[in-house]
Amino acid sequence: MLLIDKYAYFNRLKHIHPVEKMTFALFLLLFALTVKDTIVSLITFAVMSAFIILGAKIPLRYYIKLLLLPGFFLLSGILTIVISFASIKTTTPHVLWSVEFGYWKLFITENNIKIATKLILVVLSSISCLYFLTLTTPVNAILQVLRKLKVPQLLIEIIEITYRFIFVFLETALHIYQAQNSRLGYMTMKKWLHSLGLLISSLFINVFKRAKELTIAMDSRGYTEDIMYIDDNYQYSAVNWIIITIIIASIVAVYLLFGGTL
Amino acid sequence: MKTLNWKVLYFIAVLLFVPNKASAMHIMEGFLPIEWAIFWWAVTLPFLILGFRSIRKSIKENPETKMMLGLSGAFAFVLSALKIPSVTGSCSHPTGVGLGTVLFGPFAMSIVGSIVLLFQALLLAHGGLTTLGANAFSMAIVGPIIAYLVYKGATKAGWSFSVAVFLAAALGDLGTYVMTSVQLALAFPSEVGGFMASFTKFAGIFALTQIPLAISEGLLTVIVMNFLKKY
Amino acid sequence: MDELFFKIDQLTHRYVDGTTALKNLSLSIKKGKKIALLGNNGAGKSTLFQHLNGILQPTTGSILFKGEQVRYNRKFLMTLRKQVGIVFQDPDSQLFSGNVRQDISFGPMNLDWSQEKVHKQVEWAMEQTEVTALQDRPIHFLSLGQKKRVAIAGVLAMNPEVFILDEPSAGLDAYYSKQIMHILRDIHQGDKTIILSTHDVHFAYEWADEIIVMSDGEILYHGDPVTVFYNEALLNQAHLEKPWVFETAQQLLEKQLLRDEGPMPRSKEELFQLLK
Amino acid sequence: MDELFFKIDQLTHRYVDGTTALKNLSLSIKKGKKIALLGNNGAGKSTLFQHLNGILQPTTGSILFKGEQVRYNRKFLMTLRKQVGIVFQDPDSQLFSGNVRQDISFGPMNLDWSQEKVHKQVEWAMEQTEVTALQDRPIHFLSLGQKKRVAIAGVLAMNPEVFILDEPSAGLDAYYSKQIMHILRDIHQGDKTIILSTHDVHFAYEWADEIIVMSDGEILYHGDPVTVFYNEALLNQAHLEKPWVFETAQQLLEKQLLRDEGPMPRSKEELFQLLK
Repeated sequence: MLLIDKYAYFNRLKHIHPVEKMTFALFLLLFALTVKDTIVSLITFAVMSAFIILGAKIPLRYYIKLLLLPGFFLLSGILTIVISFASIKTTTPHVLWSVEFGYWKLFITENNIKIATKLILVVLSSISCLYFLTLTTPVNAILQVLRKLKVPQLLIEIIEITYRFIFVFLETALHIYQAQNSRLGYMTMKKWLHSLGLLISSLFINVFKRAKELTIAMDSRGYTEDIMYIDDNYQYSAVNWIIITIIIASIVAVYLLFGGTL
Repeated sequence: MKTLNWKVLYFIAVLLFVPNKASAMHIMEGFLPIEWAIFWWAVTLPFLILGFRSIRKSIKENPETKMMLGLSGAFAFVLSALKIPSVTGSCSHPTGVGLGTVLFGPFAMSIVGSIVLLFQALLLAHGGLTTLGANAFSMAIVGPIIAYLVYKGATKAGWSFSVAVFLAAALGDLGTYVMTSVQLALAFPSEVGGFMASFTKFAGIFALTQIPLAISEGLLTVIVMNFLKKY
Repeated sequence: MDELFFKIDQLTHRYVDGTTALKNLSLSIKKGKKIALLGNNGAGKSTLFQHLNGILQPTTGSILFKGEQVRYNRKFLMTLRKQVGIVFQDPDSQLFSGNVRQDISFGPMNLDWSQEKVHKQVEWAMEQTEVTALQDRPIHFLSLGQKKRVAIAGVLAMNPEVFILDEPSAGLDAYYSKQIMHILRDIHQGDKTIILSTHDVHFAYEWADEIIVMSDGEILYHGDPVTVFYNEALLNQAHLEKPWVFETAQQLLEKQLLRDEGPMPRSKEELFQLLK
Repeated sequence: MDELFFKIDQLTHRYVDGTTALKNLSLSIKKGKKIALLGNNGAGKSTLFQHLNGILQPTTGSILFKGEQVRYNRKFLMTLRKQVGIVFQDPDSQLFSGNVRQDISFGPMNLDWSQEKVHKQVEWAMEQTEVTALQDRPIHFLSLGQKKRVAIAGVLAMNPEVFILDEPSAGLDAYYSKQIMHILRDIHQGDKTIILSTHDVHFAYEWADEIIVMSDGEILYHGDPVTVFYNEALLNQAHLEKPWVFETAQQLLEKQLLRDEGPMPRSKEELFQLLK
């Protein structure tokens, strides 16, 4: 039901060790974000997209759809940064365009255009890193790594229970929604509020019921305090580490070559 | 005839954006400069630690709390993920978190809220990992605390249950959005007018979507709460 | 002459995640029939049902309702759903209101009827399904059998012409299953069309006018409820068992212990009467 | 000599909300038996099961396990739950881990076995239930039939001596039901005791060594799986039908169409072989 989740389990890179994928994606994400360099951003975006489409074999159409997903936020955010306003008396440097409304004027400066362009590139490279991680690495695998990193056990357990029941409730919610629809809910604004209120309420009652049933079921299997199970088996690969190192080193090298400083 | 077509087109365009309002409130991956991303993580962390301690304590008293918290997270996530063609997208926070706040208190909810945000980033591509600290601060900490205080205050003032719930949910939602605007304005101050000018811009743009949303979410929470009160 | 309610032509449904639930399916459903849909879990029965009610839209192919192409705008859906009611399999996801009466009135209230008419319809539906005594009970205090009846009442109260039921007797013991069957008989006598899916071949064999067998998104059989059970290859393919009345009759006929007159017996009573 | 596993004496269970689910119930369960628990929805079957695993505590009355009074401290419960496993009806409330293998390993890990033994047990349980191919699959990609098998594997891996299953085949089609029944047969051959609740009298009649009939918190019958179906009054009271093999055999015997030798036939095959 959640496509990102589905691809995370059924992609061509699923057997790669999660530590390798996480190191790769997170390092490049933080690097691109820190240096804010046009070339680094473009290379990162290209590399990640290549891994997503050619490596993991995620359909191109779906990847583009994902890239457009935060479009509304990006568009409104960028517009807000680009367009400034001030009282007409203030002098503003390097104005490219301006329009006056009585006491106020709207204007765009060269500097803001520069900031916005850079921001768009950095955002593009950052989300490609995030998508690489989420499209190739199942949540289970990420949690297994976090566990190794000594993130508190209790926190991971709550995250795990959340993850599992997202799908149970998603299905329940969908069924309720369909049942309401078939009985003509959601047809007008008022019915919409009413139907949705009922949906949320019965889902919420479900939370209590499931919590109770789950506790009983876990108790019956000898649950005491910590939730434990055997880890999934992933193999580290020397080849992968070499590839990761080469890519990271090349990007850092390109950055330094084109005048960046660390 | 031509104007009618425009109206229809406009209406469709608006409808298309509506389900995306949820993501409109989440600061996306890469949007915040790294120093601000770190800053908001640092601000959020103490709250998470406090929340974690309070959770650990209540689980000691009642082990079922662990399941309840996990399930509440799943519940809030699902509300935000349902592609019901309307404003549900974002009701997860006021409703889910608002409901949870009343049940577990605001500190425990900061953990659940952050978990929900994590999954929204991982499974829905709403928000991001580096911006998780900032998003958690506005949505899982500031929002719930405001909702909680307003609810307590309104009940103490003797206002009716429905009014208290409505105000708590609506103001919690508005508080969240004001906080997000503050975060963006701090990161991107205007050349002229600095932080205040930038804040006005961000707050102004988001107000278009967030104020009607806050009202409908307030109403929705009242319906849900009144229903739950009966059972 | 039989009036045609649904005419489905080359319907294919592909879910967003890429799985194909229905493949090029064509089907006609006539007014006033009792139709049983058989098929294993995952055969596509629920997906088909959701198409009949306009909840899902075809990926390709078309659906005609009373000769008119189904459109997915609010107005058409309103008309369609007024006439086609679905009772879903899991009553827990179908009953979402606080108590029994509220839940049953959800549909009628959405039909914009007068308060009076809503009230009358709800009362009538509760009587038909024998839940009047439970009307103030909160949903989560009901047993599964009661919930199923309330779910049926909620659709019955809207008085649709076509009744679709997904596994109406799943999880119920014999007593409650029988009760549901009585309700269905009463409904049908009011000149309604009933389509239900079931795992219970014995019931389908006894009850249905027509049987549809689905497997893997396709229709393997659509016809009378007896012929299909002679077709061993088809039964194997769809993982279907023979109804025991049918199988026993076959065995008895072979040994010439049964009077071989008229059609195959379709109920226990018919079978026992034919014993030599 | 039959070893006694459970001895329940005068067990009454009253829930906090005041409803009495079990009334003065006494029952003995012997080692190695296959026991089917029949009774309508709400008869108290699930409540009884939860007592056998120490999840609920008796309001009054006592439960002996292997001659020892059940105590509700951690140590005793651990010993009890090691030996008595429950598979609940709804697998969605039972499976909580990320993927199949992890979930199955949850129980064994709680038993403080060595890593090696846990691995071996999990592998074995997966093989028995034919879910090995699914082991890396997350729970939410499984069908109902697969989830049921994983739930059984999770209990099987703990290698308990008593297996309790609540409605193992509810909601499953004939194909998956049969698969579950095969698993149960394999489990039983490993010298286990199996207690299951079911609505399916036909299955209970064919499969069980003993049948227990519950109604309204009380035990109406506990004995062999044939005698009970001669008792019309009891069947009426508990809303039970006769298994069709039994009923048909009765009819055939009456008309002297069946060879009257040995015990009543208990399966379709046995019935057809006895035809004259």
